[in-house]
Amino acid sequence: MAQVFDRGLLLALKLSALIAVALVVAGFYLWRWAIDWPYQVGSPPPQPLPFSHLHHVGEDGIDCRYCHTSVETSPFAGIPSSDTCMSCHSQLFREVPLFQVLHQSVSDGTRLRWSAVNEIPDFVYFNHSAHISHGVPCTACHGRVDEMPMTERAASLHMRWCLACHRQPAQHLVMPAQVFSTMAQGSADPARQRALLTHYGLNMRRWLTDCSTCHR
Amino acid sequence: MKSPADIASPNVLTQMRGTDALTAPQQERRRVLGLMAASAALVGAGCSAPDERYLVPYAEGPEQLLPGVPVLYATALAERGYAIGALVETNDGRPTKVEGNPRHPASLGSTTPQMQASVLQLWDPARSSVLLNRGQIGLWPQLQTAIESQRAALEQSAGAGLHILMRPSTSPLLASQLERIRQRYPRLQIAVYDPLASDSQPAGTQLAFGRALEPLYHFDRVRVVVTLDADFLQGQPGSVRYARDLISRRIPDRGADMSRLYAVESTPGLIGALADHRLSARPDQIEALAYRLADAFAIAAPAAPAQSPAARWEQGLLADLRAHRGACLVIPGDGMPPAVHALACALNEQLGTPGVTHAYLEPLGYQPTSAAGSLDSLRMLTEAASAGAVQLLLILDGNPVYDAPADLQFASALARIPQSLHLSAYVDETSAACTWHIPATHPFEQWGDLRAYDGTTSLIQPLIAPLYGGHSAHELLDLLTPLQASEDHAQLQALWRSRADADFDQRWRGWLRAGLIDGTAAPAASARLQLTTLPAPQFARSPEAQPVATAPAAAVGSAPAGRAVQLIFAADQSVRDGQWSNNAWLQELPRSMSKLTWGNAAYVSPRTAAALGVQTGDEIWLEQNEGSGLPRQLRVGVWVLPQQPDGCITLPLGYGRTSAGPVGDGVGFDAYPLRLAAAPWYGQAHARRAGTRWSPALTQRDQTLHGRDELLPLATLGQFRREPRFATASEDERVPDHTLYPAYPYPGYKWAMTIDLNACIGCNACTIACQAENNIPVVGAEQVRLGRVMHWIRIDRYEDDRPEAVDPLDTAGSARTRTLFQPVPCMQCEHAPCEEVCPVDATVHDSQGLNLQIYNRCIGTRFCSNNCPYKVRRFNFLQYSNQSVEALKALQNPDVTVRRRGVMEKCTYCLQRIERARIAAELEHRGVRDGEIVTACQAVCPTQAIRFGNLNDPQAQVLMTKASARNYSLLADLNTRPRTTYLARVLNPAEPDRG
Amino acid sequence: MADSPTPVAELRAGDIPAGWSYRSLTEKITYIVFYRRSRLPWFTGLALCLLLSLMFCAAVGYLLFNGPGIWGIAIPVAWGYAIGNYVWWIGMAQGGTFISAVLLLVSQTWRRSINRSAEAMTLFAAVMAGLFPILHLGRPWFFYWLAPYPNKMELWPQWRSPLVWDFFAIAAYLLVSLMFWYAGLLPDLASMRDRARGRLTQVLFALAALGWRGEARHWKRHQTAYLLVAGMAAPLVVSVHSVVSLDYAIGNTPGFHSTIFPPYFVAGALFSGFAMVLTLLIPMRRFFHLEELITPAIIDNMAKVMFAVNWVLIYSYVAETFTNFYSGDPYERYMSLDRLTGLYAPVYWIQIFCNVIATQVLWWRWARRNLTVLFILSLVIQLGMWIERFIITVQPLHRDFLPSAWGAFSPTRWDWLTLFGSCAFFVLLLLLFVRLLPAISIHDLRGQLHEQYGSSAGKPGQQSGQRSAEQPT
Amino acid sequence: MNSHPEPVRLYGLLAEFDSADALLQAVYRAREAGFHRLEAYSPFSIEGLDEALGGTREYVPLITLGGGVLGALIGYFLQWYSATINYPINVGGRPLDSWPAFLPVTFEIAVLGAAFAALLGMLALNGLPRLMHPLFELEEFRRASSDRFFLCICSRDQRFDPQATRGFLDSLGALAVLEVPE
Repeated sequence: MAQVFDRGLLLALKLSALIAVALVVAGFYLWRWAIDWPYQVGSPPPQPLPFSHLHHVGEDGIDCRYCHTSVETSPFAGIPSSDTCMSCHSQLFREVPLFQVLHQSVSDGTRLRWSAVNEIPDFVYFNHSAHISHGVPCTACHGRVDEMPMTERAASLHMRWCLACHRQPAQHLVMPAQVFSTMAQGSADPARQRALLTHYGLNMRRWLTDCSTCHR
Repeated sequence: MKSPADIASPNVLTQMRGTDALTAPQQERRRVLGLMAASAALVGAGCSAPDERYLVPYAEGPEQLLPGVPVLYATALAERGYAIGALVETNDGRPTKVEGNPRHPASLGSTTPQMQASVLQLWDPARSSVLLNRGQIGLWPQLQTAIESQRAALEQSAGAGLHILMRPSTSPLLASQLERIRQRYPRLQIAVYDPLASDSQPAGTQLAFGRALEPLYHFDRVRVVVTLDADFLQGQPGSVRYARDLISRRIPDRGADMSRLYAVESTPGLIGALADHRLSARPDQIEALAYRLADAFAIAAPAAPAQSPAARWEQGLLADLRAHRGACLVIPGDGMPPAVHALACALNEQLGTPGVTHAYLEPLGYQPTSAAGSLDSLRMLTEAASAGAVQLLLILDGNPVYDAPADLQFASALARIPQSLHLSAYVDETSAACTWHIPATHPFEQWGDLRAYDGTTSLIQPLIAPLYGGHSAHELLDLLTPLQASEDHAQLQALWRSRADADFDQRWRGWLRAGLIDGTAAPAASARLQLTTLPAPQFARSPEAQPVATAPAAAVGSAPAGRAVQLIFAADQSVRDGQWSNNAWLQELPRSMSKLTWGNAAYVSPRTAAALGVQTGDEIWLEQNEGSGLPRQLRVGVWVLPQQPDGCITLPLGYGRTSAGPVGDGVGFDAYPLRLAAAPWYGQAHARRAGTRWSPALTQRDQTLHGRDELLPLATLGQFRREPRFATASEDERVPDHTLYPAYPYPGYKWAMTIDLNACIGCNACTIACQAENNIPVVGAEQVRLGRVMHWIRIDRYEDDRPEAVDPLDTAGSARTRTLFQPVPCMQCEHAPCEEVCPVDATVHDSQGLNLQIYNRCIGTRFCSNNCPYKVRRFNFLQYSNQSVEALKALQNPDVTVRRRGVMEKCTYCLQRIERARIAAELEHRGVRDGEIVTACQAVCPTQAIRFGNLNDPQAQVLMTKASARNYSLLADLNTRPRTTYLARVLNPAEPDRG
Repeated sequence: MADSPTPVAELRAGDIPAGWSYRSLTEKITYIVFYRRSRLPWFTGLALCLLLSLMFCAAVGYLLFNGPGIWGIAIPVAWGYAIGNYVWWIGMAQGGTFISAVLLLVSQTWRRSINRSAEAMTLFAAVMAGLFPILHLGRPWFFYWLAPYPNKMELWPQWRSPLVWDFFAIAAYLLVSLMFWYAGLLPDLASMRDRARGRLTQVLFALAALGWRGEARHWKRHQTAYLLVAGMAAPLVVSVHSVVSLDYAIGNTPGFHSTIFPPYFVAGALFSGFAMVLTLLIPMRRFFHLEELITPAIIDNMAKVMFAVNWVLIYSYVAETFTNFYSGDPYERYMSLDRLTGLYAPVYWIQIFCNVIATQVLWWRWARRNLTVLFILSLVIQLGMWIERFIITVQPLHRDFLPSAWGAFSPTRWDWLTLFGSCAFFVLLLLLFVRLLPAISIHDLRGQLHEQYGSSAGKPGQQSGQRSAEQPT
Repeated sequence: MNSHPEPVRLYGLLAEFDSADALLQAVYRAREAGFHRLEAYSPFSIEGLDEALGGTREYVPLITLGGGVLGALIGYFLQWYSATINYPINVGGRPLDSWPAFLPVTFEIAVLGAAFAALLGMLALNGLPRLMHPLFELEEFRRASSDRFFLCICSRDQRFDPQATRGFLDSLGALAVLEVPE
């Protein structure tokens, strides 16, 4: 008989073992990637109109609330209706063919279908007004939209990400005046952080990590 | 994904003009409607991989709308043609929930189960959506031309052959329209028919006062109430308010003397369960009792049969009435003959205080051509039709082919009418028999007005454009008299502008906002009692006078030959006369007295059942050959009910529909074929065992306490005065103070609830309100049979016979057990046993002390349900929530996650309402105030049995109720520390010795 | 055997009749795997099990597609067959480990010829047991949420839940049993390797044997490790079913909430486990002519142990019922009364017959040695124990605190299909096992032979010839 | 017997016996003769054989203990950390650190760790898996797993000398003496 195995066979065995391990690891990451779709950070989805926050916010300096009117008063920031756009574009860039969609929408009432950039599952109840009123700046979640030619997601929006802030809100908070500023930045100074927490009444914040805060 | 708001919102815009929301912000700012809220509710918990979504904003933004912020609109819904004020919650233009209108006298913030279910009716995909002409799809213009072509001829004949058949209505607009039409067609005949209407009531007042009047009661000013087969707690235009008033005098903690309630019933109902003294009697016995009462108080009436089956009971009653002259009321039932109603009027003039305890109003509803009453008007119509004298018939809502008395042969008469138009929300039995069917609008889709039981007028405003292209009665009538302004809105404004004085437009907005037109309550009619000769008792002569039980018992067991029984027809608690048959919420709402869903049953007393040789689950044949020649047969399922009088079989109406829709078709049996015009409420038949069986779909199988009295402590008023803490008397029923666990602090909010068992009348409103608010799915009869009903708050019913429970005056014995109700939602235990055993933290506590259920974390081990001593958790054993029908998705409350298959769910104290109020308060940098959060069950409860609030708020009402001596926790000795507690039931029977 | 000095029937438990040699033992046992031509019964059995197993898979597929609503469960009886089956299987699994581990620790040499198959049975039963808790979930695809792992939700298992304990208990038990089994198998795999003919089988066995050579120091360490793992497995036998019992005992439902449950469950487990080993050994012994290795004395011993445990179980029955009445708790009392007289009483009395009445034949030696009697009895016990688990799970739930919530449970065809399907799958695995691996520990028997006959044991020329009659020449 | 014309590097010489006692005797004799690099192969574990070979220090129990303790620590820490530090949640009013409830899992993980350590430790110390070994070259060695007992004197032993050692092994009454090529 001699040996059951020879060197070649052994090598083959070891190699196949290695490959198997590699496949498992690869598979795992593939799966992770798959369940994240379409929640990818930094990949702007195609839009009916090439709307640029970079231009409107960064260059023209239009305030968030001009279009997202209900952000302070309702759970939803609000997506501007076509006639909101027309308040400027009835005059500006009338003839640019790109705006055909918009004009048509206003004329015959066909609605624009924007791809949702920041989408959370239906069992998560996010409330814009609550965050705004507690000094969470737009930038904390949406990033520097004033630097985005095409709007893209700035944060993963995973529960872990939400929790990070709900557990330690201090370093993200800003004074009410700064909330809508594109430069808004939480302060690193502990004293100031404490002050902000007191100002927004977030000193006792066990409830921030209650399940009921986001799930109903 | 097509969003439901695509269906709804554009219409909202067109309709919203000119309307005002009760909560609409005053400043006019351009608002935008995002659809996230709409889509949010659609895909439920446990959705795996997220899919691409779109945000579809309006092309033209609507006014006054905040995305995701529900708006309440004030309107009114009809109960037997009378208004009950409602506030309808719309989310992004989709009506999703009905609340009562606190300012409306008939509502005071509460509603009936039917009003809750009306939202489902609105979205019901089975609603008729096309106009039919002889079964072919037709168009409105075609109909117009068809009528046009007739109009000339009609005007020539001054409207001879033109008939209108309608349900009772108190709408001033409709009345004015009809009058206008009558002027044009003087010979127009109008019939008003409602299968549940009582003709005895107007006839009775006719006898008593010389003209038809409508009684109005003030139960909050009454010490002794006597009902003669009258269950005024449900199904009446004033029921909701009456319940509130009655209960306001029955809370022992309050200083005022507790009122006492005597109920005489031929069919066990809510009033009997509530009564301190209850007597079950056959209709003829009740009638006789009425005569004896009249006798006792010297009212001219033919001598009644002297012998009384319950002499002691009657003496007790008489004694009480004498003792409280001036503060008593006698309420006659719809089915009682006119004489009894007249006697009641006479008695109330003596025992009550006119103007204080009760009043009479001129009739509020539209009066048919023949003042004789609704049944007569229908009879006249039928005769005219079968005589070929009817050319054109307009049926404005209603289903006479199905619900007209059998012996009228309405269907065959209808067939002889060349042109018949039927306006109805569904293509029902009548639609099929008419030449035209016109889809009707839902009350939420049209303008209109209605008057309440006390005459107060409410405006009805549309909350959404017709979903299924329906038309209103006003539109249809306009075909007969074309006007310039033929649009409802304009007509309504025209009418009320004429009646209002200066600055109409501002008042108009005020009325819409308030939901009623103030100062329209009807003045009390000046009625002088002119009681002349009364007819002799009507039933006394009926052969069934002698009870079945006394018949030879030989027949027991062996299939008995036809045995004479008395039939009692009653509206079904849920589907009423059948107009709610296709409403799944109502179908699955357990009937209070039997916990039966999805169908009706013949209620039979134990002795009669024994005599017939049947028991619950068996079927019997009912045979009838009175009235018209041909014998009618009906096979019905038996339900044995202890309180049912012997020899009487109660048949709930409204079932056995053949053309109700996918939900209602073929459910239960149709009792109308046995209902005769001569005796619409109490018929006769011969009953015999069928030998077949039926399987009831029950939500509660075992309805006895098995001696576990501690679940429902009970005391008479006397005992309560002697020992206020009777509910927590015995040591082991107190909450143990000792515990191994360190107490969790709840510094912020600390929500809690109390349920007053003295106030609960078991009307089921809370159950269905909860269903509407929390997107609770319907599971269907089969799943209910398996025990998988999903209601988050159920009303337990128990038959109890402990000494405190039974009526001390009733010696009859047969019906001495008392029916007890106990609403059971999640107890929100502080030491929740369910949480401890959940392996994945899917049910945990939050810092407000709420026992949460996190649907998207639940993996469905069902361990929590096993470990819940109250068994209030509900599990989605299959995919129950409807994910396919867009209309049903649009119905969902976007603030509540729709649960998928395999997930546990339960009451969360309406968490979504708590969070909404909390955030609203935080936006104003303040705390939530007491009363800002009202749970769905609390809001709907007619008697305010449910209180909810923050235990850390010294002002909270719930603190006061918790402080009551009657406060106790269910299964306290398990030391689960429930946040929901009960206030024990206290009865107020007359001490028998006091005679 | 006529020519053997002491007839097999009189042998001490664990002794091997004279005349066996190391070689003949090895050949006898490896023969079953390598040379023995599969007979019709085996094939028909395999086919039958395969068919039923396929139906099992179909039932599971239907379940995953529609949800647990296809079963008879509802509120209040939210646990039904799935959990009953689970407890039944995991209980069965106890027996094997008890035999091989505990008997090893107390140096009962008669375990040597039965421990291998007992352990295999344990493994397969544990696999079946592990299946049901997952299947019974409302959303089975999330079962891994019971395991602690870093995740995007930053959530962990709820460690206070007995179900989590269960999850770990079963996992640990399954793995430890597997290791224990493999450790014992290792030297025999070497024997297989060295006797394999086909290249493929040889390679496979060689791989499995890890190059075991039987060097003295290896043997030493192997024995130590084996003993230690046995030491680990022994407490597991007790802990696993105690934990299972806590799934009930932690709950507050009358009939669940009982402190006697852990010992009660362990007793039941061993009882059913031994019964299962008997159900397995008796046919195997006959079918593969192992009468001389699995001697009546061994069977007798097993029956005795089983009977002893049975009495612990009977005591538990009595104690439980007594405490329920003695407690004075009306709910407990009502539950017990309902068990004796209520809806499920007939089923309960069948259980009593199977687990209390029927087993009394074991008082008699003839019964303990009569294989037919034992075999039938073991089956009766399986039935009885399954019913016990059914009653424990369903009956208390259907009559708990609030009468308004009372309901009943009645199984659907899918309940039955999953039950029988799992049994078939279990037997399928066993059938494959006996044809693929040495069903008896060869090296242990060699050791036995050595202890019995010393140096004469291995000598050639002994009657080994006729002993290994079936070996091809 | 395989006798090669040209000398090959030997792993050692292998003596074949037919009983455990014979092997045991042979081992004693070889030790007396001063051989140290001895290997004895048997189809089952023989009492005292490894002592005869000079014995080895027992590490397996220590390793097992280590595995158990480690498992227990990890197990409890995992629960304590996740339940009290990482995400403290009020579950039914129970204390965050419900240590009694944490014991079962701790126990299970401890046992699991110990068992793993025992098995893997044993294999590691035995230098397994080793799929190729000079001994496997010999056809005769197959019987080492059935009914033959072998004593191998390795060529690494300083006293090893192909001729002398073979003579010595013959003198032990071996059934056969075989050369094990490297």
